[in-house]
Amino acid sequence: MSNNEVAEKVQNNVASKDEVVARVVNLKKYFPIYKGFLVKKRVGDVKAIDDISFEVRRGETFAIVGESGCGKTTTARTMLRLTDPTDGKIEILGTDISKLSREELLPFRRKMQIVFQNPIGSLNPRMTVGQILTEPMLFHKIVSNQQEANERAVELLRMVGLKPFHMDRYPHQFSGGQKQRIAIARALSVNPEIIYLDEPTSALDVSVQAQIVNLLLDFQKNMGLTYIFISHNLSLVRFISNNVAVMYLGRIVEMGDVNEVFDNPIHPYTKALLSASPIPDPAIEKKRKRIILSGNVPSPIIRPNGCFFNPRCPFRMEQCDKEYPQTKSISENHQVACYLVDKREV
Amino acid sequence: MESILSVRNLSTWFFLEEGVLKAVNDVSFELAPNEVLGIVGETGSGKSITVRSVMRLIHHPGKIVSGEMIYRGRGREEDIAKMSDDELTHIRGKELSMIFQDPLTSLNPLYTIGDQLIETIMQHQDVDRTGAWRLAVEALDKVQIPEPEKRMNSYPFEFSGGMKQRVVIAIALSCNPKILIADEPTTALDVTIQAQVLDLMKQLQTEMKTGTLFITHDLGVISAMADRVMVMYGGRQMELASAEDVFHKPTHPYTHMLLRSIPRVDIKQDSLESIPGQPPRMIDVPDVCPFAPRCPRRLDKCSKELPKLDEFEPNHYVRCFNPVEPGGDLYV
Amino acid sequence: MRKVLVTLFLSLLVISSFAAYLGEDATGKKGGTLTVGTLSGPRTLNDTVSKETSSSDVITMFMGYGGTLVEMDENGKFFPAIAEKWDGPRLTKDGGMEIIWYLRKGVKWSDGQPFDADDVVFTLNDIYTNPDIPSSFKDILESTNGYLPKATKINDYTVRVYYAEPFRLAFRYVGGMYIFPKHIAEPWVKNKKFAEFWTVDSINKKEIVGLGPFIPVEYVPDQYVRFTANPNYWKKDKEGKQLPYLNEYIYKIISSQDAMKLAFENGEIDIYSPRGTEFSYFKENEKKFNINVLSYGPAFGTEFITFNWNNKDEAKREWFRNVHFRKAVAYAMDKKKIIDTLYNGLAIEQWSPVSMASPYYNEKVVVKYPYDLNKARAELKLGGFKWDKNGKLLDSEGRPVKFIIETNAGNKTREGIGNILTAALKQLGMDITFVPGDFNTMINRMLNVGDWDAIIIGLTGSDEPQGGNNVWAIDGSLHFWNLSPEVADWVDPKTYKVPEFEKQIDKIFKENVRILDDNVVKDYWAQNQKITSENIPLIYTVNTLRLYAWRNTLKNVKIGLLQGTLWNADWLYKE
Amino acid sequence: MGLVKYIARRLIILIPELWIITIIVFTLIQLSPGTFLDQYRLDPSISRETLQAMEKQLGLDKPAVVQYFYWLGKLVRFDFGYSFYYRRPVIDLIGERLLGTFVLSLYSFVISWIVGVVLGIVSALKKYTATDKILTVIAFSGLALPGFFLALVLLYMAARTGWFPIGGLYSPETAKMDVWSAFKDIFWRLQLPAFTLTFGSFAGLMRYQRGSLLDVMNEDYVEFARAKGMPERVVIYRHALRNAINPLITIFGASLADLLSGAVITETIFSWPGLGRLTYQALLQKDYYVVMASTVISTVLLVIGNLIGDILLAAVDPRIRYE
Repeated sequence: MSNNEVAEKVQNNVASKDEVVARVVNLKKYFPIYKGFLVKKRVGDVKAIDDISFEVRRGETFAIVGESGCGKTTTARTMLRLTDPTDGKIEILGTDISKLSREELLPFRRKMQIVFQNPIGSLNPRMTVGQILTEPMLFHKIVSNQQEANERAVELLRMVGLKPFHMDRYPHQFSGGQKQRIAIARALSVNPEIIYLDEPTSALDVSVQAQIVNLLLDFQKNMGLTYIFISHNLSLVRFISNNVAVMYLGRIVEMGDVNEVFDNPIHPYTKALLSASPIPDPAIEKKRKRIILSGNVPSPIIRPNGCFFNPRCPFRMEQCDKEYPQTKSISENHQVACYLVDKREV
Repeated sequence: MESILSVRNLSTWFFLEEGVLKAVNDVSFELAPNEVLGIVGETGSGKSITVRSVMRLIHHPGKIVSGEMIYRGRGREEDIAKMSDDELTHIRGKELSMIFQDPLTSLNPLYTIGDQLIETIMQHQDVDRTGAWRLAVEALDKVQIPEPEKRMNSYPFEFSGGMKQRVVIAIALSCNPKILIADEPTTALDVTIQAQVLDLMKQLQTEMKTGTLFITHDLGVISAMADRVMVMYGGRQMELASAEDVFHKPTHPYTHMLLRSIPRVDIKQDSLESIPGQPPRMIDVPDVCPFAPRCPRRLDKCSKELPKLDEFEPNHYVRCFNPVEPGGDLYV
Repeated sequence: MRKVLVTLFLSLLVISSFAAYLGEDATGKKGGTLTVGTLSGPRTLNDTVSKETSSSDVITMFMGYGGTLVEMDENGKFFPAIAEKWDGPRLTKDGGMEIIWYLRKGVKWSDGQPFDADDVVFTLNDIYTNPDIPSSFKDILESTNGYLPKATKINDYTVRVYYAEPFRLAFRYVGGMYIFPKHIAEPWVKNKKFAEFWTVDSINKKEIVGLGPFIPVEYVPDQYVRFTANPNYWKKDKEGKQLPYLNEYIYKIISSQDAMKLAFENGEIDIYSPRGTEFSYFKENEKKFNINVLSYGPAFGTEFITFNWNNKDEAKREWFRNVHFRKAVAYAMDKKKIIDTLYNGLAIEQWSPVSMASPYYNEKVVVKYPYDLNKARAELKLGGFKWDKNGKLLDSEGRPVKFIIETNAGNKTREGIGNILTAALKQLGMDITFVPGDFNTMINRMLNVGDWDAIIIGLTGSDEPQGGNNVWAIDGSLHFWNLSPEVADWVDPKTYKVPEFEKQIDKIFKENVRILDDNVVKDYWAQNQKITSENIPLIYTVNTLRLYAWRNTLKNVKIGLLQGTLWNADWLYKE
Repeated sequence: MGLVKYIARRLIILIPELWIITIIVFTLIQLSPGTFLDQYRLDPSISRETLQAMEKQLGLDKPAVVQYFYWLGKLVRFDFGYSFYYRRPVIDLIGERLLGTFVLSLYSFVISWIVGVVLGIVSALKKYTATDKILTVIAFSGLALPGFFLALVLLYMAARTGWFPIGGLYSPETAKMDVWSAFKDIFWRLQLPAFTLTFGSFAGLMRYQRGSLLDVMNEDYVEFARAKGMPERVVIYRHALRNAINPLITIFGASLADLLSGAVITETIFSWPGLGRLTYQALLQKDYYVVMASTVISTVLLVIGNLIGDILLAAVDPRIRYE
């Protein structure tokens, strides 16, 4: 198995001085494709997540990057058990939640919250901000009565930079940035330990993006929150996160400390992604030689043989279309699944 | 060299029930042939309406309330603002072309790529269908679409996002326009595909010497594409200078803050600068500096009158009463 | 017994002596088309299947009128028709009875085939008394002890009809039966497919054959039925002209009452039955529309409130069986108000189970209960009821009088009656809930389930009181108020009681038909009306008047006690 | 090939669909209170024995399940059974009224589609002008005005002016006319009921077409067509309208089923010979097999209508494949 090495490493990582709050081991999520008339036959799978393993430590930001369809959002949804995994373990705070029932999941639901990309879609338009904030608190019995909930909601609003009088307003009366602040306040209302941030600023204006990012970082520092950050924006990932996993067609191709991975990328896909991310400086940008990938991301149903990236890879070698490369560590906190690693060592 | 397009004192307003939305106010700029003028700004800054005004694609309840847009591509000065609908159909697509943000929705889903290309070519060039077909295949080939002959009969849904945007570019450039207007052409694309398309655009622009108005909110993308940059905020130009000057010597406090609020992929930053507050809604706004409420360098008169767009240094225009010294610090 | 027979014989003979047949004295012009509107078209042309007027009206045109053995004029007098004369009804030696019918010679079916005694014998023996052919007419023909008539051919023009016991109504029913053409109907009976005989598509197949004045020849579903004059109709008028006068007769199917009214105003139809609300409008515009508008005596149907004597609640059983309680309700029925507010004055108070149009109606013996709440209270006191300090009515054991009155929703006048009665009963201290509901559900509960207290409903009727046998006989299936446990299994035999007066009524229904002297029969019915109105198991409301409107161009219209505009269709004519 | 296979598949699926629908309808009829014979129970002239004999004769004495399978067995042989009321095969009853229903439905269907679509386009192109506002008012009055009320008003108008007959499709005179006069007569008689039906249904289509076109007019490809220099005529008719028609095709398919279902109220007020009246009366009288037949016909038509809609949609929209 290709990812065994990481899986073992992850499982044996008891000695780590930092507490692991989330651990994913050999996680798979396949969406079956049915075809046929009257009797449906399963003809294949969309392998949205195909055997990934990683761990997230308390207080850190773990970023999952990749392009559309790479499986990053499915990873978050599966970890939250919004969809059931096909195989593998999801350990949250030491418990494998991959097979828990609805009721058993409840305490974990409280500890894991999510902030979505589109604040408009994630806030119920018929509820006031006060209702949006107090409902989860009352449901999870964080507070004992409505009055207590209201007091806490006002406090949360203050924390995200809004005013108490905003309690009685409806979501549509707020700007995009303010809505995202409300979504963050709602996530915080139940004292979570892990927050999934699914492209939380991509719908926002540039000048507002920094406000939200700074707000999130403040909370992380003050409350010891752990973030799992889903993004396609490498610049933002670099700024926010400690560790990063780069996904391509349902697999992690490169993973590790964000500075190490970004300053010294090994996998050609990581290189291409970084090279494609424009830098806001014309002096650098105009001199830069980009790695321009040819073609598009292949379909996750019919994936290329061997390394999934090989048809588009500028460094393709003979063995690349034979077998998927093993994931190997090149430093304490940097793993890559690419044959270039061997070459590098030679 | 004489500019191919001169926009002077352009104002475009929308007459809504709740009031007048002053989307674009008194905007002036020149576009040289073979030049890429980048226009950056946030949602509602007026950048899109500015270029749509140039295309005369402003619909009820919007109206170009003043200004002229002199086009010099046909050996004489023509004011686009005064053209009849009939004249417009001759200039659009032939002299001026436009690419929209979302390639997924820019192509009519019911017609083949070939139909949509040929339709454009036959509208503007004196060729029969066979000739148009040949030109269309050439155009597809130019935007590096593999097997262009075969793809002529494909429908848009059979293309990926990046390929669609290539087709859109092929249509826009099929009649060798002198001006190309690109309204956030890569925002909807994945980052590696964005790189492909930007690369292609830059290459074609250099090759065809098309004067380009390139609109984006992404300062990274603008760095890669633009020769000159115009920064817009609240329906007005804030700063207009060469790309190097805007990025290295930002003079308007807004430009200054904006540059410090965005993360970079190439270096690890310690902090990002937040611009407090929200971008303004442009309904019935008075003629004052629109950035004043969020500006740390605000003077009393900033909220009372409107600064002029001054030539602060040669070819570096700024609209500010209290600009930042080149290389200086924002906070005093 | 002999005396009785002679009297009857003489009386019938007298009637038949002043005119040989109806229409003999008629004068008029030949030709023309009469158009009549109907809300829905015929469903069938088979008299044994037909249940609704929209079908039977069509059937009457080619089987009725002059097509039966005897016919009745507008005032209820019998005249010879296909039967030229008759002997009987008379008793036979074996205790039964017989009628000898002498048929008119030379009568032909509309298809030209000769008519004779075989047709009559076939109709009675093979169709109406055939156990395989269920029909309401078969039920009617049954005598008291369930005997059916038997016809025998004496010669080609003489038929003997025999009953095993005396049955007064035999003359009327056999004389009025529709005669089927044996040459056409016989195979259907033999193949046991008679239910499918003469469906509506037989019209367009030109299969309809009759003795009546008009034969249906064209049917367009939901549009119209067209009849042409029977070329072989046997009647001739005063001047010897062959009847009917009209060439053509059309039943136009106009499915909405509003459209029907407009069609009459516009001259598209010649005859119209106005609704109560329209009557004054047409009366005022008689000249303008060139029409005749007339109201005539009460209709045959009855409408009443009835109580469930076998209610599962013992208290309710006791109240409803208490004659004083029923009389109190009768006194609370404000018939004048009902007539004024619900019928625009076009109705009369009803007191008797026998229709006022019937010769057996006897106003003198009927007990009336004019609206008077004080009398109602007095009756309640007599019945052992009392009032509490709040004016609520309690029975002798102190139980509050509380029950539900129902009727079928959508019938505006019944709903109105329910409201008027409920208001009055509340003044008496009763706690009444009035609920209009679905008709079919209500009937089912009334007959098959039994969970009801009081219902306002109506029944069709005729000039012959014996038609109510099914209602008044103790074991009748429509004996709603006190259904026999043998008829309805929900009735508890332990609590079921038959009061004396019901036994008397039952006896009257059983015995009167065995008597052939009409004067004696009249006494029986007088007795019946007296007992019934004294005990009022059914508390009647009012009888509507019959309302008619027809174009002035239509002549010979004669409206009488029993008949409307079309009974003499064969000698109506148009100018 | 794909098309034939697709149609075959859809028609095969129709069988279980139909089966389930007949079970549901049959159950509903059984659950509703009363039976066909109830209307005779209050007739003093009909004895219990007669009712029992009729019950037996009509098969109503058997358990509902037996009755259902008896009916289903006949249906498989395309026999819709007998009407209790008319003692005739249901198929004949329906056949007699098919033409009347079809003429009226088709005529008003065609008119309401033409009027609805054309006015919808006009309304969208003249957005927010007086024309648009007037059309909107007409549309909403069409939606709001109860059909029976309009029908009665028209009937009174017809009676007062004498311009139109009071109702009906044929009169006894029609039968005597030559073909051309009969055609004119029937056409004349068609106008009022057709107007009633059209007025109630074009408004929805018009508003739908308006909304659909306005949606499409906001699409990027319409703006892109303008930016390519296409004249406004081409932009609207070639680019916008073709896309705006698609959503209506689905409605078109679904509404084909209405062609034979009839319109009870309009048919009744105008004395029109139609399936609506037949079915409605059958429902009231619990003439089961007539109701069942009419359900089967409606279901089949609905499925076929949807199928036609889908095929048309696939024909005009390359994104849709027969799957």
